[in-house]
Amino acid sequence: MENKDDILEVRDLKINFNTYAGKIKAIRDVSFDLKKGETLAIVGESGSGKTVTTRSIMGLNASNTEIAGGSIKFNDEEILGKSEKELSKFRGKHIAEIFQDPMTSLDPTMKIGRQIAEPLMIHQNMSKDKAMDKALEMLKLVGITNAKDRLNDYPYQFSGGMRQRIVIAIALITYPEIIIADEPTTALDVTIQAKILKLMKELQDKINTSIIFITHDLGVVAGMADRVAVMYAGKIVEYGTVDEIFYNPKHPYTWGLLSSMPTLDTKSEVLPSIPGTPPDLLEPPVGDAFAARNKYALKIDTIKQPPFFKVSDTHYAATWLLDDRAPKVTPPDEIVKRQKHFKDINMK
Amino acid sequence: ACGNSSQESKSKTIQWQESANLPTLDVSKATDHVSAETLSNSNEGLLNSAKDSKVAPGVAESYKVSKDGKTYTFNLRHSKWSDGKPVTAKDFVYGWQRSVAPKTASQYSYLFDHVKNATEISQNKAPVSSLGVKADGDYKLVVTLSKPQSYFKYLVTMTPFFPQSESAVKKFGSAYGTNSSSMIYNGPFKVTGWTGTNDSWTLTRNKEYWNNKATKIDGVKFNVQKTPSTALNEYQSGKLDAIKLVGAQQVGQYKNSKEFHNEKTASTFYLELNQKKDPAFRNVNIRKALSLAINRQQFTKNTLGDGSLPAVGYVSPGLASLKGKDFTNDAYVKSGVDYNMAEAKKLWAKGLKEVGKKNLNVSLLSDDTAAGKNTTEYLQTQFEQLPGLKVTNQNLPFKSRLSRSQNGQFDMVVSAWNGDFPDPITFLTLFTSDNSYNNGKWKNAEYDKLVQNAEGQDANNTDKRWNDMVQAEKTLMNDQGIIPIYHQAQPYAINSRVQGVQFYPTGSGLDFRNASVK
Amino acid sequence: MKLMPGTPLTNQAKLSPTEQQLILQQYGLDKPVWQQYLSYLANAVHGNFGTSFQFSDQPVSYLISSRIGPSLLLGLQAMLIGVLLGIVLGALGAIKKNTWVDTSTTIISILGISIPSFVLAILLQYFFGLKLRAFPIAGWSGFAYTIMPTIALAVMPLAESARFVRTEMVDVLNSDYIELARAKGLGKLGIIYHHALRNSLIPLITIIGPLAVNIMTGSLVVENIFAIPGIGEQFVNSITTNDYPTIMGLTIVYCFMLCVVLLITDIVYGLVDPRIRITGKRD
Amino acid sequence: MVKNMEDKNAPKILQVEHLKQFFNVGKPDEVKAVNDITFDIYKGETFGLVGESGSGKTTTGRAICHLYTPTSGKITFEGTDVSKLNSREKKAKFRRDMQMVFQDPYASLNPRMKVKDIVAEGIDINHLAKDDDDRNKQVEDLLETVGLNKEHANRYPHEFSGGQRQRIGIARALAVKPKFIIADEPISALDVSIQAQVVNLLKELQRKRGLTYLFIAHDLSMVKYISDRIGVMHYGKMLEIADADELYNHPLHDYTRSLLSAVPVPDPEYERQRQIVDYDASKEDDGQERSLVEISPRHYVRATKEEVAMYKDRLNNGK
Amino acid sequence: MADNANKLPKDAFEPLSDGSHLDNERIAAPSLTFLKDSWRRLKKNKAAMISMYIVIFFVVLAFGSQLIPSVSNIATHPNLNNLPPRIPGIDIPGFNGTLVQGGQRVNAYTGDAANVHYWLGSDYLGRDLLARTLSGTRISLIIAMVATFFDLTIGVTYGIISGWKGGRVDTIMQRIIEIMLSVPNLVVMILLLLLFKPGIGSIVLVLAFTGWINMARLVRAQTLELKSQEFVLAARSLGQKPWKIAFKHLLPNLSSVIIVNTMLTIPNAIFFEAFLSFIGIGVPAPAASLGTLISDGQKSFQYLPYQMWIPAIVLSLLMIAFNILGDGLRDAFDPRTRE
Ligand SMILES: Nc1ncnc2c1ncn2[C@@H]1O[C@H](COP(=O)(O)OP(=O)(O)OP(=O)(O)O)[C@@H](O)[C@H]1O
Ligand SMILES: Nc1ncnc2c1ncn2[C@@H]1O[C@H](COP(=O)(O)OP(=O)(O)OP(=O)(O)O)[C@@H](O)[C@H]1O
Ligand SMILES: [Mg+2]
Ligand SMILES: [Mg+2]
Repeated sequence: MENKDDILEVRDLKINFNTYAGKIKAIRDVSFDLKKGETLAIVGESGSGKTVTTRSIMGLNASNTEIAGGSIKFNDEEILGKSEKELSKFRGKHIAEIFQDPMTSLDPTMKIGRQIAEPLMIHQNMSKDKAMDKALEMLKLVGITNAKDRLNDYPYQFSGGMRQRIVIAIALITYPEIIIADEPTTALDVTIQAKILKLMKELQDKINTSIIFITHDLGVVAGMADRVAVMYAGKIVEYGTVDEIFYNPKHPYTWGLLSSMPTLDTKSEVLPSIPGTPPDLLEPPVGDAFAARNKYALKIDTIKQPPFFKVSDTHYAATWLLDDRAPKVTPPDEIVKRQKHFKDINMK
Repeated sequence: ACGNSSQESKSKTIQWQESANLPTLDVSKATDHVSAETLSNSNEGLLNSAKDSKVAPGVAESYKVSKDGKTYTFNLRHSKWSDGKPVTAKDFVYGWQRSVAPKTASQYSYLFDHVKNATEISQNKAPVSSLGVKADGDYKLVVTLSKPQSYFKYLVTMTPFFPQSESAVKKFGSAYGTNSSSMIYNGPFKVTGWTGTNDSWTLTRNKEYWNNKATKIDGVKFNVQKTPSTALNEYQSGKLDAIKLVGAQQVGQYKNSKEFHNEKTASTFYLELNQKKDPAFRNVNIRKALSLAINRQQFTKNTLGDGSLPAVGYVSPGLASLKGKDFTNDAYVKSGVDYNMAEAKKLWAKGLKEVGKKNLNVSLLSDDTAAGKNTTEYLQTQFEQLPGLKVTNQNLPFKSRLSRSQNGQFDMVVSAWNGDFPDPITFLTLFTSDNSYNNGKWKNAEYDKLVQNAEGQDANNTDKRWNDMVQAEKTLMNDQGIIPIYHQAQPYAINSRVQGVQFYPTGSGLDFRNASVK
Repeated sequence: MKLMPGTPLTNQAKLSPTEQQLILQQYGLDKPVWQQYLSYLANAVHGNFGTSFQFSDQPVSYLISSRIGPSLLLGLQAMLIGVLLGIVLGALGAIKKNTWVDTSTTIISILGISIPSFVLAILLQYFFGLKLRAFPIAGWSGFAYTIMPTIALAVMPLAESARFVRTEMVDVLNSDYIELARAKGLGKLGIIYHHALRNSLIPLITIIGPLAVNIMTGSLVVENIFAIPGIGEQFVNSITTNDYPTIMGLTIVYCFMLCVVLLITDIVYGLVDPRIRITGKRD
Repeated sequence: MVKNMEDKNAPKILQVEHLKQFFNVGKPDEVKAVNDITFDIYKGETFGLVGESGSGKTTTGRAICHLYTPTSGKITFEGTDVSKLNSREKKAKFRRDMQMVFQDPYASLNPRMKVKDIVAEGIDINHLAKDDDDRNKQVEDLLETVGLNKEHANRYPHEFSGGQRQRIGIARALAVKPKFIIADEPISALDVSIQAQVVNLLKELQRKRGLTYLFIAHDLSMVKYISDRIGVMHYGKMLEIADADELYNHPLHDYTRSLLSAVPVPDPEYERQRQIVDYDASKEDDGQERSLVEISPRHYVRATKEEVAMYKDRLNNGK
Repeated sequence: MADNANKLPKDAFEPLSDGSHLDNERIAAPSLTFLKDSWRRLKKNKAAMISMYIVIFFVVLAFGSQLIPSVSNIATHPNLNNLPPRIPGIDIPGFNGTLVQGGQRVNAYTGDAANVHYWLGSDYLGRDLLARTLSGTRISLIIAMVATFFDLTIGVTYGIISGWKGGRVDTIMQRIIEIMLSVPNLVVMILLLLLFKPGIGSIVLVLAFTGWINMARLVRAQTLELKSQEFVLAARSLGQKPWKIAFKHLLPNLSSVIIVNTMLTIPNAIFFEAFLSFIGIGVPAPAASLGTLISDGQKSFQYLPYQMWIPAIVLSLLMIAFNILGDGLRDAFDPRTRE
C-alpha cells in the first residue's frame, strides 16, 4: 500500500461521538490512501461514516467529536492534532471541499465574486482586485455564461446547478492538491448532474488534482472513480480499482449493493435486496457488522471481525468468505454475470 | 442651567421641590396650588397674606371700609411692573373684569360674587364694565359690594384679584400666561425658564419690585419631582433644599429633626354618605355609628403618619378665631369626631333595626393616591367591624372621583375641602341644601338658615355672625351630616440653610418674601 | 378649594352654568360624542390634538413637541447601547457556546429580561445615585443625567437582542456556508466577521420594532423616577389625572412613532438583505 | 422482462384530459405547474412519470388525487368525473380507491402518533373495523403484509429506519384497500440497499392485489424497471409517452434522449463511453402549437405537425 | 493479515444456518415517546429543572396558602404597621425584627407588637407582608393563567386557521395581526381605561386583545410548515375532515411550539400586570399585585427596604424561573439540540 505517489494516507482512524445516549463509534479503523491525480470514490449507505471520515481530513469535526486514534498524513505531514489555526492555513489551500447542498452552502448575503475570491485573499494575500480577476477566470472555467456581470450577483439569483458550479469554483480557485466532494450532485437533476460530473473530470485533468468523491450512487461511482472504497458501519469493507469493484466484487455487501440496483436492462422479477437495517453504532456488533444482514454469513462472522484479504495488489476485501477455510459460495446472478464480464476484459 | 450640587449649596437660589407641573401663569385662570405658589411670589395683589390670619399691605398702602361694609377704598402705592411700566388702579379694574368675564372662563370667578354685578356678568346678563370696581385716578381703587363681606380683605390677596396689565394681555394674546416670557410681574420675583410644559422654572429677583431691597435671596428654582422617593434621594444628596415629605416613613425619619416643617393647611377630609341613593344613610344612628367606628387618632398617627391631625370637626382648626378662641373650640362636638366602637355597634344595631335591614353592602369611593388608598383601606377595616356591613373600596383618579361624587354615583365618598380664606364660611357654605358640593344631599333647614344669616343679615355683626357659624357647625356635627376624618398637613423637609419661608394655611400657601439663605 | 388627597390640585369650583357651558365649548365637549370624535380626528390629522386639561391653554401638540426631545434622546441612546452591547454579548455567547462565557452572557440576558426596569431604576438610583454618588440622582441637565435612565432602559433591549443574536448566530454558525467558509481556510475571526455577523444581524432588524415598544413602555416609569421632562412621564401623569386630550395625543404620537420604526426597519431590512432588495420577497 | 400488464386491452382506470394546475393565479408569481397534459392509465399497469425537478410530477399526482382543485381539465377515475363526486359516499369511495405513498419517509408519518394509529387512520375514517380487536387485527395484518411485525404497532415512527417507515406508509395506504396508488418518488430518499426492499414490496402487492400504480420518480433505471409505460414531463408538459422498453430503446423527443443519456449506470465501461446529449428547451418556445401525437402504436410524442414526420423518420431509421 | 484463527471453534467457517439470523426488522432501542425524550433532555438541564421547581413552589405556595387562614390573613392592624421581618429563632439583621433608624439598629417590635412575628414584616396598614406577597403572587399567576388561556384558545385557533386556510384568509388575518402589533399593549390598556375602570377585568381584556398575537404568529408559521408536510397530505388523501386533522395531526405537532411559547408568554403577562400596577392603573386596592407592592414599597425603600425587596425578589424570581424554564423547554423540544 505504501506508495511514493500517495498524497494522503489515512491509517487506523477511529472516531467516536459523545452523545447523550452514549458513545457513537462512527469510524472504526479506517485506512486508505489517495494518489496524486486520482479519484477515490467512497460509497456506502447513509450513516456508514463517509462524511465523518472526510471531515476529519479537513479538520472540520463537530464539537462532540473524539478522535480515538489513527493518523492522517498529507504529504507525510500529520494532520490530526493540529491546532485550528494551523488547520485553517491548510484548508482551502491544499485540500478543498465541495459540499452536498448547493442551496445552503453559499453565504446568502455575500456576492458570489467575493465568495469565490475569498480563499485567494486568505491564502495568497492577493489584493481584492487581483483575486476578483482570478474569480472571474474561474467562473468562466466552470461554465457560467456572462461571468463578468454575474460576479456581483447573490447566490439566490442562481439555479441549483449554477450554484454547484460556483461551489466548485470556490474549491478549485487555489488549485488544491485534494478536493473532497461530498455527494456534490445528490441534490441535482440527472441532466445537470451529468454536466457537473463532466465538468469536474475536465477540471481535474486540467489542474491534476486528486479527488475524494463521496456518493451512494453506484452509477456515479462507475463514471467518476479510479478507485473505490466501500464503507459499511464505520469501516471500509472492500476497496479496489473501479473495474475490480464493479466487475469482480468480493464482499457480500458490495454484491448486495450492486445487485439491488437495476440497470436499464435488468429483467428479474424480484430485485435482490439487502434485508434489515445497518447496526447501531452505539454498540457495534462483536464480529462482522454486516453479518446480521448477510445471507452468506459464517459462524465466525459473529465472533471475530474479518481482516482484509488481498484479492489483487490493488484489491482487498474484509470478509471471511475469502478465507481459505471458508466454503465456496455462489454470488447472486447479477454478480456472476459481472464476474464473467471481468474475466472477458482481463482476457483482452 | 444648573451646575453641580456643591455650587448650588453656596448659591442664594433655593432649590424647591414641586410635585406637579405648573399649569398656567394666567392669574385669572390659576386655581391650583402650584400656580398659586408661583404667582403669589411673582405677582402681588392689593393686600398680602400674613401670619395669624392677618393681612399685610401689598400694592395698596392702606384701605378703608365704609360703615355699611359695602364700599372699599384702596390707596395704591407707586409701584412698577417688571417691564418698567407703573402699576395703576386701571390694572386692577382690568384684571378683575377679566377674571369675572365669562369669556375668560375663570374657575374662581365665584369668589367675586359679593362684588356688585359680578354674578350677573358671569351669567352674561350684564356688561363687564358694570363690575363694581372703579379707578379713581391712577392710585385709588374703589370697590362696591352688593352686600357686606367681612372677609373681603382676604379675597383680595388671591390671584384672581391681582392686577393685570391690559397692554400685556393684548400684546401676548393667546400666549398670555402660557410661558414665563409671555407674562409680566409686579411681585418680588419674576418667573423665568418656564416653557409652558417643562419640569422646572425659577423665581428670580424682580428689580422693579417696590420692596426689592427687602428680598434676601436671588431666587427659587422649582423642580418638578413627582416620585417622592426620588425627591428624598435628591434632598439627601443636597440637590434640593426643600421637599414635601410623603408618607409615614419619610415623615417619621425627619419628625425630630430641625429640618422638619409640618405646615398646617386649612383642610378637612370627610366622608359623605349618599342619602339620595341609600335610604339607610338617612338614619342618623347609622351615620353616627360609622363616625364612631373611626379611630382618627390611630389612623392619622399610624396609617397616614404624615403629620395630619385627627379631625376635631368640619372647619379646620387654626383657620379663624375670635377673641383668642379658635372656632373649632367654640364649635366642638365630641360625639361627632369621637372613637367608640362599643357605642358605634350599639347605634349601628339600633339604626339597622330602624331602617329594617339586616346588613348593608356599600362601596367606599376615594382617590387613587397613596393617601386615598390608605384611607379607604383603613376605613374598610374599621367599618367592617360593624356587624352586617360590607364595604367595597373604589379608588379612582381625582377627576373621576370628583365627577362621580357630583353625579351621586357613590355610596360613601371621601371628600376634601381646603379653605380658600381664613373664615369658617369658606367651609360652611358647602352643606347648605342646594350647594353643588353637598354630594351626600344632607338637608337641614336650621343649618341653611344659620349660614344664610352669617352671609346676610349678620354680616356686619362680628359676634352674631360668629355665633351663627358656630351653631351651624354644631348642627352639622350633631346630625352627623358628614363624618370628618382628618385635617391634612403638609410636612416639609427644608435644609437648615434656608430660613424664613412663610406658609399660610389658606390661599397661596407659600411666601418667599422674607426667605433667606445661609 | 376642592382637595385631592396628597397632592393639592383643584378642580372647577362653583361655576355659573354659562361659564360651564363656555368651558365645555372651549374643549368642544358640548357636542354629541360622535361629532367630538370626528372633529378630534380631523384635527389630529393636522397635528392638533386639542388642549391639555392639566396645562391650561397649552395645546397638546405643543406639550408633546416641547417634551419629546429628552424621550427620543433617551430612547435612541438606550436602543443603541442596548442593541450594540446585546450584539456583542449574543455573539460572544454563540462563539463560545457551552463555555463559561456563554453561561455568563445567558445569565446576564435572563436577568435582563426578568428584572423589571422599574425595579432596576429604583435600585440604580438608590445605590449609584444616592449611596455612591456616581451619577446625578434625577433631573435633566447634561449627559451625566442620561446615564442611569439609559442603563435602566437599555437592559431589556440588551437582554432581548443578546438572546436573539445568540440563537441566530448559533444557527448561522451551524449552517453549511459557515462550514464552507471554514473549509476555505478562513480563521475564526474571519468567519465571524465576514459571514456570521452579517447573516445573524440582519434578522435582528425585525425585532427592533418590539424593542422600541419595550423602551417606550419602560420610559413611562423610568422618566418618572428620574424626573426626566419627557413625554413618557407626562403620559403616566395624564393617565392618572384623566387628561383625555393628552392621553389621546400621546397615544397617537406613540403609535405613529412605532409605525415609523416599523416602516424604517422594513425598509432597512430590504436594503441589507439582498434577497429582498432585489426580489422584494422574504424567504 | 416480466411485465404486470399482460392484457394490452385492459380497461382504462384513469383518464386525464387537458389537465391544468396553476398556482397563485392572477398574481405576479403565477406558476403553471401543470400545463395541459393528457394521458390514460390502464387497469393493473404501472405508469411511470419522470422528469426533472419542478417539472410538475408531484402536482400531477396530487391533482389526480384531488388534493388540489384543478385549474381546468378533466380527470375521470373508473368512469366518473372526479370533480363531480357529489355524494358523500362517492367521495369517500374515491378517497378509498385512490391512495398515495409519499416521498419523504420522515415527513410522511406523523411523529406524534403510534404506528398502529397511523396505519389505522383510513380504517377509522371509513369505519372499516367492527371493533378495537378487529382494528388491531387489521393493523397487524397490514404490518405483516409490508414485512413488519406486530411488535412494531406500538412504536413511534422515529424509531424506524427509512425503509421501514416507507413500508409503514404503504401499509397506511393499503388499509383502505385501494385500487390505485400514486407513489410519489417513494424510494428516492432511501439508500440503495433499502430501495430494492420497497420496490419488491410494491411489485408484490401489485401482483397480489391487482393494483394500478402511478409511479413518480426521477431515477430512470428504477422507473424503467418497475413501469409498464412511462410518461416524460418537462416544464409542466407531457413530452413523450411510451411503453417502458420502447421509450428506452427508441426515445424520440430530444429531452427524453438527453435524460436517458444522463442516467448514470453502475457499469464503468458503459460510463467511459457515455455521450451526453444536450437539450435546449427554448426550441419549444417557438410559439407553434404542439400536441401529443401517436407516432407508432402506443408511442406518443409532443410535436407540431411538421415534427411528426421528423419523429416518424427518427423511429424508422433508428436515429 | 489473516492470522491466529487457531483459537476459533471448529465450525467457525460453517455458514450460519438457513439465514434465520437475518433478523430483519429488529428494533433494539427501547421505545421512547417524544415527550419522554424531551423530558429526559429537560432533566439534564439543571437550571431549567430548578426553575421548574421554583415555579411549582410558588404556585403551591400562592394557592395552597389560601387554605391556611393564619398565613393568608390580610387583615389590617393599624397599630402593628411597618414592622420589619421577624422570624422566630432567627437572629440575622433583616430577619430579627430590627431596623435602622437614625443610624441605629433598633428593635421595632415594641409595645403592642412585642409578641407578634411577621415573617416578612408588615406594611403601612399593619398587614402581613407574607400574606400580601402571596396574594400578589396569586394575582400574578392568575394573570399568567388568563394569558395562557387566551394564548391557547384565541392564539392557537387563530394561528391554525390562518395557516391552514392560507390564501386570502391568511393575508387578511395577518394584516389584522400586523395592525394590532403596531399598537403597544400599554396603549390598548390606556384606551380601555377610558371605557372601563382599572382592574383585573381590564387587564384580562387587554390580554384577550393582544396577548395571544405572538402565539398566533408562531402557530401560523408552524401550521404553514406542517400543512405541506406529507403526513397531513396523507390524512387529506384518506379523506380526513379538516377539524380532525387539526386535532390529530396539527395540534400534537404544534405542542412544543405552544408549550414553549406559553412559558414565555407567562412572564410577559406577569410583567405587564406588574407594570400597570406599578404606574397605578393595575389591580385596584385593596387587592395588591406584586407591582402594587413594589410601588408601595418603593416609597419607603430607604427606610423599610424589605417592603420593596420582598415583592421585587419574588417578581424577579418568577420571571427568571419562567424564562429559564421556557428556554429549557425550547431546547428540550428542539431536535436540533439532540446531541
Ligand atoms: N456530530 C455528531 N454527533 C453524533 N453522531 C454523529 C455526528 N456526526 C455524525 N454522526 C454519526 O456518525 C455516523 C456516520 O455519519 P456520516 O455523516 O459520516 O455518514 P455518511 O456516510 O456521510 O452518511 P450520509 O450518506 O447520510 O451522508 C452516523 O451514524 C451519524 O449519525
Ligand atoms: N402549492 C404550490 N404553490 C405554488 N407553486 C407550487 C406549489 N406546488 C408546486 N409549485 C410549483 O410548481 C412547479 C412544479 O412542482 P412539482 O412539485 O409538481 O414538481 P416535481 O416535478 O414534483 O419536482 P420534484 O422532482 O422536485 O419533486 C414547481 O415550480 C413548484 O415550485
Ligand atoms: Mg454524508
Ligand atoms: Mg415532486
